Amino acid sequence: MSAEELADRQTETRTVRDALRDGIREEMLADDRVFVMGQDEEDGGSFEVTAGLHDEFGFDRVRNTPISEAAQVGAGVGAAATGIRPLVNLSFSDFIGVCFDQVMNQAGKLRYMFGGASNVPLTIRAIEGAGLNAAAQHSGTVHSLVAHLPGIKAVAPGTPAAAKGLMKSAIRSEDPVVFFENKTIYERRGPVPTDEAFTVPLGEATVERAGDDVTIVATQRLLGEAIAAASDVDDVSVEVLDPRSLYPLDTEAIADSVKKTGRLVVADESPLSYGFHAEIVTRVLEDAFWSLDAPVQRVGVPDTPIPFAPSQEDEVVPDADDVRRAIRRTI
Amino acid sequence: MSAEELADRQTETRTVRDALRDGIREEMLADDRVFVMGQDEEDGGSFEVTAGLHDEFGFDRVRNTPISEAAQVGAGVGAAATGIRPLVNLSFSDFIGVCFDQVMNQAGKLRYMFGGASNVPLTIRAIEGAGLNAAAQHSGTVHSLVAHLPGIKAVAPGTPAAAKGLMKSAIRSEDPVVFFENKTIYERRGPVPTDEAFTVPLGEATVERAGDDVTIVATQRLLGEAIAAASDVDDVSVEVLDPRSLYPLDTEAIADSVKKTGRLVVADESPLSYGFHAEIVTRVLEDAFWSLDAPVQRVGVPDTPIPFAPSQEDEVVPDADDVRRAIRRTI
Amino acid sequence: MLLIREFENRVRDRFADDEIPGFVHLSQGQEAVAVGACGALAEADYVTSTHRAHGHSLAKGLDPEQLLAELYGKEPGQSNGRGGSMHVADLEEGMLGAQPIVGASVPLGTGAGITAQVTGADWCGLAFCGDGSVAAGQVHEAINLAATWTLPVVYVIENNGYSEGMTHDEQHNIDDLAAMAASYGIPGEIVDGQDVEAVHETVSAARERALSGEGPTLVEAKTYRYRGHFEGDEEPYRSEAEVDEWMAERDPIENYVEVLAEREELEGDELTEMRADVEAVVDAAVRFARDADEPAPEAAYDDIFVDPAPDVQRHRNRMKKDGGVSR
Amino acid sequence: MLLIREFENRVRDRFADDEIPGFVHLSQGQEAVAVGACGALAEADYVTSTHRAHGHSLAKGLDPEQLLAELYGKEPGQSNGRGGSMHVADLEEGMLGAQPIVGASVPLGTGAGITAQVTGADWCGLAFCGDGSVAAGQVHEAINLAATWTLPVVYVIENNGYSEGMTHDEQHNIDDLAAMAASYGIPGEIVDGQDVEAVHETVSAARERALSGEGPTLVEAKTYRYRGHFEGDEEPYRSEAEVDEWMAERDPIENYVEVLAEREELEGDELTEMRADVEAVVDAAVRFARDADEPAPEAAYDDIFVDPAPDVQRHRNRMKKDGGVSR
Ligand SMILES: Cc1ncc(C[n+]2csc(CCOP(=O)(O)OP(=O)(O)O)c2C)c(N)n1
Ligand SMILES: Cc1ncc(C[n+]2csc(CCOP(=O)(O)OP(=O)(O)O)c2C)c(N)n1
Ligand SMILES: [Mg+2]
Ligand SMILES: [Mg+2]
Repeated sequence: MSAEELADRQTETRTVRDALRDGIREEMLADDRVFVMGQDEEDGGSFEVTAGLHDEFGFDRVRNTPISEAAQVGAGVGAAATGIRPLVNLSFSDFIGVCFDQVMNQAGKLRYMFGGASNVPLTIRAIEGAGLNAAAQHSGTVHSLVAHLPGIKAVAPGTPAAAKGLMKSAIRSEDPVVFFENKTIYERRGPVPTDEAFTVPLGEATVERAGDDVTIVATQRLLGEAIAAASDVDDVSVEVLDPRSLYPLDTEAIADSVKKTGRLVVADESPLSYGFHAEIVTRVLEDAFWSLDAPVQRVGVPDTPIPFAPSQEDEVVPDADDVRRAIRRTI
Repeated sequence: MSAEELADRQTETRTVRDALRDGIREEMLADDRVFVMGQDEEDGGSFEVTAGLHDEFGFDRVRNTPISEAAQVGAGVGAAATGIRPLVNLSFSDFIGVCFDQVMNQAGKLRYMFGGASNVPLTIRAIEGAGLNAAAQHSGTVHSLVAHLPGIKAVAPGTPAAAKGLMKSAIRSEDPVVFFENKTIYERRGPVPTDEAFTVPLGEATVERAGDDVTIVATQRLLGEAIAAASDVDDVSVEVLDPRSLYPLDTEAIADSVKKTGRLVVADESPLSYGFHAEIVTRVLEDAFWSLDAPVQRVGVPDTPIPFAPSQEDEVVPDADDVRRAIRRTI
Repeated sequence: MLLIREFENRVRDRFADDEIPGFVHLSQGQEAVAVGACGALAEADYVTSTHRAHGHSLAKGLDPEQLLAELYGKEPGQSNGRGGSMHVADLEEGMLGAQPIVGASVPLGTGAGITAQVTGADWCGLAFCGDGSVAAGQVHEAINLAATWTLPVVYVIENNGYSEGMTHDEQHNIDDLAAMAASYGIPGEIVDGQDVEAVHETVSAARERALSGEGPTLVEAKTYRYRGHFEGDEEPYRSEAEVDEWMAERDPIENYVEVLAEREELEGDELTEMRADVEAVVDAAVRFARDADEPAPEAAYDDIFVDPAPDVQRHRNRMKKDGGVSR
Repeated sequence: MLLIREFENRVRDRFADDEIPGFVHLSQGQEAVAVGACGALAEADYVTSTHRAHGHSLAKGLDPEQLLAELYGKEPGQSNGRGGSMHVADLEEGMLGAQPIVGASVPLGTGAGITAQVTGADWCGLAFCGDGSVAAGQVHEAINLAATWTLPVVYVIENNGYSEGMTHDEQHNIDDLAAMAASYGIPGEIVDGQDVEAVHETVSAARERALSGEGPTLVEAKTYRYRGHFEGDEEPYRSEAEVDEWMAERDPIENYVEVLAEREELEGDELTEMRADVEAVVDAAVRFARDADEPAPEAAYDDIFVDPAPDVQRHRNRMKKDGGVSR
């Protein structure tokens, strides 16, 4: 969260994991229509985000499902349309392929094609990212796919405060939201407002580090890498934004920053071609064409699946060095 | 096909549909490992592209499948890895969600994650596009999703010659290719080389109309709309390119054109956010930043699902008027 | 049944005359399944349907005028013209929606069952699906989930013998799809889909099970469609004689009229009056649909979200802008 | 079986010592299924496997050194270090690949069956899958397709009672998964997965059916895994006593040793020698894996395609470029 957003608020230090759990738990306490399901969810799911909730809320609110992502999401849509608010954990985001139809054609289109007859207050959690040597089918970053789907909102926070604030907004949203969590930042710590009324609206970016010469739009794990790179490059004043929401996208905040700096780096772990980066670049080009002083730079995965061997995973997965080089290339 | 490519070749006039069928049939005659499957495929599939092939080649080569896209593609991968060359018809491209895992995680990653142990010479046909009042689940253009997937090649031809030439290349390719056909241009006619050895390599764009002032990169149906708009705007000299392949993408041909014209319009029926357009824009920005004289313009669907009512479908689906306005906005 | 039959007669004719755009799939021949099953439900029960949804929609109580206006793509249509024949829903009438993605109706029905179970409601879900659809993975997953969680749902497979132009044997290796119930440890019932009372009875019992906490039931209704897969289908895959035989021997309406007559439950001109009533209703629906306004083109940007995303307006405004380079 | 047991002992220890990166799933306790089933196959037959693939891989003839080197992420590994424990394939040995996307092994096996059928080959496919996987839609679709086309495939469900930490009853509403065969009109066989000869016999018969054109068979092998779902699993979902009981009473190796001893088919020191041989093999494998080189980082850009796409190189070159603005 930006200093601005946190000013005047009481905060406590939380990890991303705890912040997510806090957000889910508060919403479950506030609204008994919130219903959690996923594989091994009763034990907290793959990365223990929901640990303890089954004990607290019981089987009627927190359930293990069979290995049936299509049914989880498809039935989630049906349940959402008929009156409850399902929070479906897909675990590794790579599994979204199995239920992509239900995300794309049901969750995303139901309201529209029925002329507004039904809302779909469904939240889907998906755990992304490389770095654990989990190889090609458990390390992907797939949020660019989902952000492209009409009728779906998508978020991918990089800080504990954004994680909690967006989780609460996602669960409260009457629209379907896919919530992307990066598995390597669950232990990332940061200040989170203690006020239970605190939320982060869908579609608002933050300036995580202010600067004048280059704008970096960085997501998830790469937000940390970008801030590290920015501190490294002490002859350049770098501004770092966390878009937080992928759709809706806060174009204005990003374009405003580039209007000031004239330079843009986009750092995101998606495969580069047809990915998140290109949309940011294009929006900036549309809104701040005359301000751009140098070619934009993309930092991402160069269209490879994620390899297993640590030596190779390090090679293709971008880090602070890649961001630093990208900053240099804009100057 | 560009005049250049067609020069010195004997051609005949064919529709896109016939050109596709010719390509498939020639490859089936040339290689008895080519195996065609899909729903109602024995009767030619949804738009009769493969009509007659079951009669000619029999059940061992052309088969109806159950309504099981995941099995069609998943088994297609398994069959491709073990020695035959499946051509799987998914019918409407909107159905790709049902088998997205098999495209993304199996077809796209098999070779890579097994260290090159197996090839996947699989071709998947998917029929895209709005314009038939088929509503939200039968009108989509989903090729931006597939072009983003590591390990998958994707093509989306706009002319009969490209349709035939790319179909032959796709079937011959040792890599998985998703072949996107726009359902509204099956009757589009054009010259196709009669030479059976004719193919179009994956990854080569063509200049379909030469010009000096503005570059339009246009796909599928919008290729025709772009050419129409170009002729309309007689005070501006418009160059129109058909990228033909989405991945690999012929960046050089596109960047070269923009280096000449300084202006870029991208016309494609994908939803705009995180779509095809943004990648073209970004590649051009990367390779021809200093040549750009005006903001780029995107022509696509403004992130709506496709509505049923003709009055509304016309509203959101771009046409020559939209391209014409976009050209004007660059001048 | 009379209403569905006559409604679809008009749809057939109006489509042939190019008054109705898009793709249309008629359910004629299958009326007893829709009426028998929906008749066994309460208003609060939710039904999910397929691309072949007119019968289910009317049987669940949707207004013929609104339904036909939807097929015409008109503003007062059931989905404000946004959906057409393949996408109608009316949550107040318990019609949770038609789903032309084959198989998708089934998880949606399971989802209704989840809501019913966790809220302790006294209603259930019923998912219609076709014989071809049960080859689809999501159908398997959704029924398995409902069985495992003992959800209050009834699954009704309308086995009309064909999936597009494909035959039963090209889709399955079993004769009776009800046998699939063995995978889920739930009852699998076979019922004559041409016998409206039999369907009603079977579905009533299944609903009873659902509401009393005994979980889902799989019902296979053996039936037949008279028209092609879609209007315009040339039907190379079956003989006219086959269709004629079903129409002559197994018509759900004719046979039920006979039954009622034998039982002396149809008096005097009752049938003639009913037919006249139905004619009047569908005539009115045609007039209504024809005369209705088209939806405003700009309404195409509504209803994507409850809380609109600025991105849609952004793209729209940029696309529609005339004129020169903005600086 | 001895080799698998000992190989995985080393994997367990080397993983605990942080020598092996990533996620590792051991199959100890299930050795008789892998060995019985693969032993019933010819070299030309193709096997597809899951995230729990070491047993199947070794039983199908993969080299322990290459396999272990793969787990270490080393260059001479089975997949050149690209795949790790969850992604090994060796088409020459008929190992078509491990697939940790649950269920994905099954359509791949069906695909092998298609190739076999349309090329008139004299081999078949065999797909291993877990008890949890059969809830997944793609498993249903793939078996239905094979049944409908009478493909030469054998499906072996290793029912070890758990899916991650979830129990059988949380996944299914039936006791015996072999009952699912009723959906496909194919034989469903239950076999004691701790009895290697029984598995061998059942799979041999299924293979026979497949090759003689009678289509697929569904085999459910009842078994048990000794280790957690993955190495590091705290196993809150079951008791130590349960594990101990299986190890004491139902161990596939111990019991088979007893059977052989009773039959006097194990002479003198034969077993001791076999154990020593196996020790030597896995010791050598550990040495090989440890000493092997890491793959070159740049090799991460290979093998995405057979005909490389320029886009990968493009992005790579741009990302790695140092220095100022290019003009
Ligand atoms: C996922 C998916 N695959 C394919 C189709 C194309 N399709 C539409 S209807 C249909 C046949 C459905 O058969 P069945 O379930 O028996 O229903 P019926 O048409 O007989 O009512 C098919 C294959 C589709 N709409 N969705
Ligand atoms: C599509 C998909 N969903 C979920 C997972 C996570 N996952 C990995 S293994 C596993 C359990 C599989 O259980 P089972 O099929 O019984 O195999 P076992 O682990 O017992 O060998 C799960 C849920 C996955 N890998 N893929
Ligand atoms: Mg049918
Ligand atoms: Mg298991």
